[in-house]
Amino acid sequence: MLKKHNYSAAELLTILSARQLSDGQVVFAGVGIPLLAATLAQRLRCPGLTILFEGGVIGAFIEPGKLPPSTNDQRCTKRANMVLGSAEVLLLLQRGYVDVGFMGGAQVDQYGNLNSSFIGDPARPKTRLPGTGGGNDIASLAQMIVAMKHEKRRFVEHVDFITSPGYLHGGETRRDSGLLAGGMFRVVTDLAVFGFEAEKRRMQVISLNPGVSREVLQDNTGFALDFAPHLGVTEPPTDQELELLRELDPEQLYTA
Amino acid sequence: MLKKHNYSAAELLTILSARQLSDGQVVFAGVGIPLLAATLAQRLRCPGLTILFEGGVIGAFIEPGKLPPSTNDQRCTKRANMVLGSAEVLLLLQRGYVDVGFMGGAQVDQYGNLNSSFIGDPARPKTRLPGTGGGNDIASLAQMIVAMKHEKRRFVEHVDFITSPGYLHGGETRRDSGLLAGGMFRVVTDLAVFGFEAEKRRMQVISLNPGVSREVLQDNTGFALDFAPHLGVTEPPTDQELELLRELDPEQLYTA
Amino acid sequence: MAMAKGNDKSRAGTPQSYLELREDLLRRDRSLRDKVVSLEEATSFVRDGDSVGIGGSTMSRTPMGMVWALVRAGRKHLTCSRSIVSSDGDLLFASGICDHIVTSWFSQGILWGVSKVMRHHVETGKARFDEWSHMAMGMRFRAGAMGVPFMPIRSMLGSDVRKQRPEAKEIDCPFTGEKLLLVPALNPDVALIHVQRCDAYGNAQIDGLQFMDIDLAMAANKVILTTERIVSNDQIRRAPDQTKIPFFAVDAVVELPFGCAPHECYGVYEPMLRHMEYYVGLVNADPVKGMRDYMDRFVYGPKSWSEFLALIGIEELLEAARAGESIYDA
Amino acid sequence: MAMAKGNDKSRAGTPQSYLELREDLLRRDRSLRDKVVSLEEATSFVRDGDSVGIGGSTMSRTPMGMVWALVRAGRKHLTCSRSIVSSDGDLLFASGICDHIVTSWFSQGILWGVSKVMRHHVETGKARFDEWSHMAMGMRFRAGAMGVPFMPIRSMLGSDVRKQRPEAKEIDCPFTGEKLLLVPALNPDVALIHVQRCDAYGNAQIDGLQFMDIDLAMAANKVILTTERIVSNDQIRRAPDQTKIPFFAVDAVVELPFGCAPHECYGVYEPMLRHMEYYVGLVNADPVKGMRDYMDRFVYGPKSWSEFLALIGIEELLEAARAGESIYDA
Repeated sequence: MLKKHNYSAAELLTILSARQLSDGQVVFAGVGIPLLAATLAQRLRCPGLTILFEGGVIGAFIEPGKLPPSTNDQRCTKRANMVLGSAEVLLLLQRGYVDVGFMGGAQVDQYGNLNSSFIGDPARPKTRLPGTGGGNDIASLAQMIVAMKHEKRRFVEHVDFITSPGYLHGGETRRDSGLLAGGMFRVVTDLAVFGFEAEKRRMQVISLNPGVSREVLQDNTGFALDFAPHLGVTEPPTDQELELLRELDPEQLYTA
Repeated sequence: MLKKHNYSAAELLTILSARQLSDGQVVFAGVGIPLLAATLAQRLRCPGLTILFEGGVIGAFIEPGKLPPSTNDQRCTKRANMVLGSAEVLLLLQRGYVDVGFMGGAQVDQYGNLNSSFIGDPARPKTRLPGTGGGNDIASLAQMIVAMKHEKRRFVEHVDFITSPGYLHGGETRRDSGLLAGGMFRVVTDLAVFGFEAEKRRMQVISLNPGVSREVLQDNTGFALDFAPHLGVTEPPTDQELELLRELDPEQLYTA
Repeated sequence: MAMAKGNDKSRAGTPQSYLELREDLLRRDRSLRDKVVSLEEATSFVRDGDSVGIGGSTMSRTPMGMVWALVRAGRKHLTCSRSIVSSDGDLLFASGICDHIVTSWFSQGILWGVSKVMRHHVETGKARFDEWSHMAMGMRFRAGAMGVPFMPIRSMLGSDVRKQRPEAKEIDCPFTGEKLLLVPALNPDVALIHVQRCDAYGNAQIDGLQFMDIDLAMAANKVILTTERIVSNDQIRRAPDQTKIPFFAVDAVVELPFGCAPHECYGVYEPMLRHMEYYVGLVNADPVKGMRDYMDRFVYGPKSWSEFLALIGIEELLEAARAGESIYDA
Repeated sequence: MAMAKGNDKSRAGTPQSYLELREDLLRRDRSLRDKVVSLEEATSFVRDGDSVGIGGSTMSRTPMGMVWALVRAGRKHLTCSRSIVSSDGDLLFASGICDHIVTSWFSQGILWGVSKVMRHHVETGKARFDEWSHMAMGMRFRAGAMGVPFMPIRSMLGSDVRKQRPEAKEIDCPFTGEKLLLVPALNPDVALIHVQRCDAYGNAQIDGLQFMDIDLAMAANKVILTTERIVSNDQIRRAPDQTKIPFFAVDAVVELPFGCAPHECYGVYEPMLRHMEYYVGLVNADPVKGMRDYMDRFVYGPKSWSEFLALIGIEELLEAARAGESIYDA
């Protein structure tokens, strides 16, 4: 439904997520769209943005066209400020040095819980997915931004399996489980940008993307949507944002 | 009482302790006589002896005449196999990689407990000593050799303060306290070499040094001595041992 | 039988008792001695049923040559643990030498979606994949390296990942009253680690990303090193603060150039992506026949590791090496 | 008032609550920015009553220049923690800026017996010296660095060192039933660390012996770096695996050549032993008058750190530097 635009859904997703970051932040990023978005923000508005990788990297500088195939490849360390052990970089989350955890998601629910482990019953799974990696640690210990493609099967009332915790069952349930810090801040999709309501901790739409109606959004979502009192409309990607993004991922490895 | 010999008490002490080590061992050594003795053993009979320092050094090679002033000085790392953090090197003791802990002692008691913290009542100490350093960790986690000058005031029935645990109050008391590994193996002095009886875990003389009688030894000891059934007599230092030792410590920094 | 107890426990995810751990270590010859063996000889250090820790992460510094040799040696019922598992896990499962993998993430790589080989074995119940968070894996190796039975962490709480791991225990902190998760020490019977260089004694120097290899080496009850180059002990002693694993934690040393192929070795070569693409295409199209074809041609076929490298192709090796060294061109 | 709570707690040896710890960190400006200040300006980062962690060990990489500046600035009631304390502790006590030292060993150095200055202050009850084992100190900083309230250890048990430390708690391991000692996290309000080089942001590279400085830096709620040289961020980025402390843990950077004098800085200079001998002779002869004379002449007398260095004497500086660099002549 975005064909009428001069950008792909993935490009929109990347650009909108990049706008969620601010200069000086320390961002723990996954590869793919999170890394692209963080690098875009770094080059556009946030020269002082620091990117951390799970493989053990602080202050990565990604070279256009040389995106790493994973967060554990040597490309992630090129001209970094520091290389350290994987446990050490993950412990930075626990100590509290990380401002934003930035991940993609396969399946999310109304409370921002993410599933990357099982489709169907974990005991007899329809699909065994790769699992958490550092996702559970990031979501447990830092404030989170999640960027994902908006599909009904990906936006469900309850995830089949809570791999990376959002607000669990809403309200105080996250804190009561022992997760005292962090939590879902934003979910960015190609259709809208979501926040979480302060009381129930349930997902709510804070702005619709260009050309997306409430109805279209609801039709593509597996649970009844709440809309923020002052619903905004997302600014479309600027030419500058699009040009820079296309420089970073010329082969459209992640932005096709 | 050793004036009749061609070596000093400290030289005898160093040479006798060196004889307690065997090739291939991993030895956690303090500076002073332990380091000298370990280096002597290394050059004499144990080319494969590995010396660890508290400062964070594995496989130190001491250059004759360049003894380090402490285990935390850069001299300790010259041509070492590995340099690591102080916590990491101490954790090697806890994991079990160290064969022998080798220290000096200020005050020892019948159960091999060492005091380097307080003379007199700890609440109102006559003398506040420097404390444990890594001594408590080494004595808690590894099999121990202690080298010390033999004086009545240093060999007491009960130490004023247990800084580095021997067998605590004897019998199973060490194990019952939670110290499941390690323990005192030998105490080497300028008068005799001591082991620990298997049941009571009390210190016992296993061999007398040249020219030392049971009486002289008892007169210089603050508790009633047990003697091993087959009491040996220590072989006097050989010329080779003395020559090499004097090369290592030409200014007699530790062997005066 | 302490080793047997040992691997039963590390397979079950319960920590060994301290005395058992110390006895296992006492039995090892930790003296300064030449430990160089051939790749084939090194396989004898791994026994059927062992719990095996694997170094590196995803496609980086994976001891692929050692895994390849263990498959050829036909080990059985291994339980393998690793921070993040890539195509090494496909090989372990499909070859039948391993029926249990403990890790935080398991697929060939992010570029290629979900491993059909992993799915085939896990979804049919042929093999077991225990999932822990990435940090939890690190803390399990770290507890093992430190000689303590557990480490406290603040992640996994509240998630279903934790619900599937009764091996971990929740406590209320005796100091703060806060909920904490205690993850059990993991002391593998044997660790497989690939490094850029080490000496004949096993003093190993690792450049760049270390992943969890140092904790893994110190935790394991045995360590097999494969290395791009064996260097003199003098070279090691000229840069002691580059040494990351001390010789007394190492039991065998194998010189194996391109020992991570087709994966990467930091600063030496990047992953051989053409071979990986070919591999993934083959096995994700048909996880059974595809893997059999791949193994027949690339694992059982070659007479030696060099022959395997030749099958990848000298051009791809050179390209990977050029890219690998470029990391220092900064 | 969380900081106040914080330093009350780290003085008392009880861990901060996790929320308090996270809030303290949230309040810090961790952004990539120039943090270079003068030695005098840096003293404003330490407040009266703070709990101060000191880097290095014994006579090695001691931030003597920073301690010297804090004495001149007349701070009050500091609680200082360090792996092993040397003449820095004499200065802290005798100057009256610190009345509480937490460490495993405290004297000028093994060569010189027992510090009469330490004895004078501790035996008369003027000041407090809390003794922990060396590993326990390391594990307290490590717990603080990891954001957990404690670390389990197997030493100190059964000893009188442990009996004097009710701050530590014994537990029966929930996995093995073994007795363990839990040592509380130590998160100093501020850490003073000297390094060989760092950039203006605080990315710090440490050569050779690291002691407990990395854990200390990550544990502290504020870090002041003194450094032999400030280098460009480009130089740091050319060798990222030499970086040991990341910029976002650092709050102030001071370029201070010979910043450890009269102690040693690995690879740059060895201790200035003639000055140390002179110092020890003076203060151990009369811990009160001797210290006063020393401080009048060497701490309060000089207008600047360079003037202090001049008092040590250029010849001794050059000798120490020659010896320091010789470590690389292997």
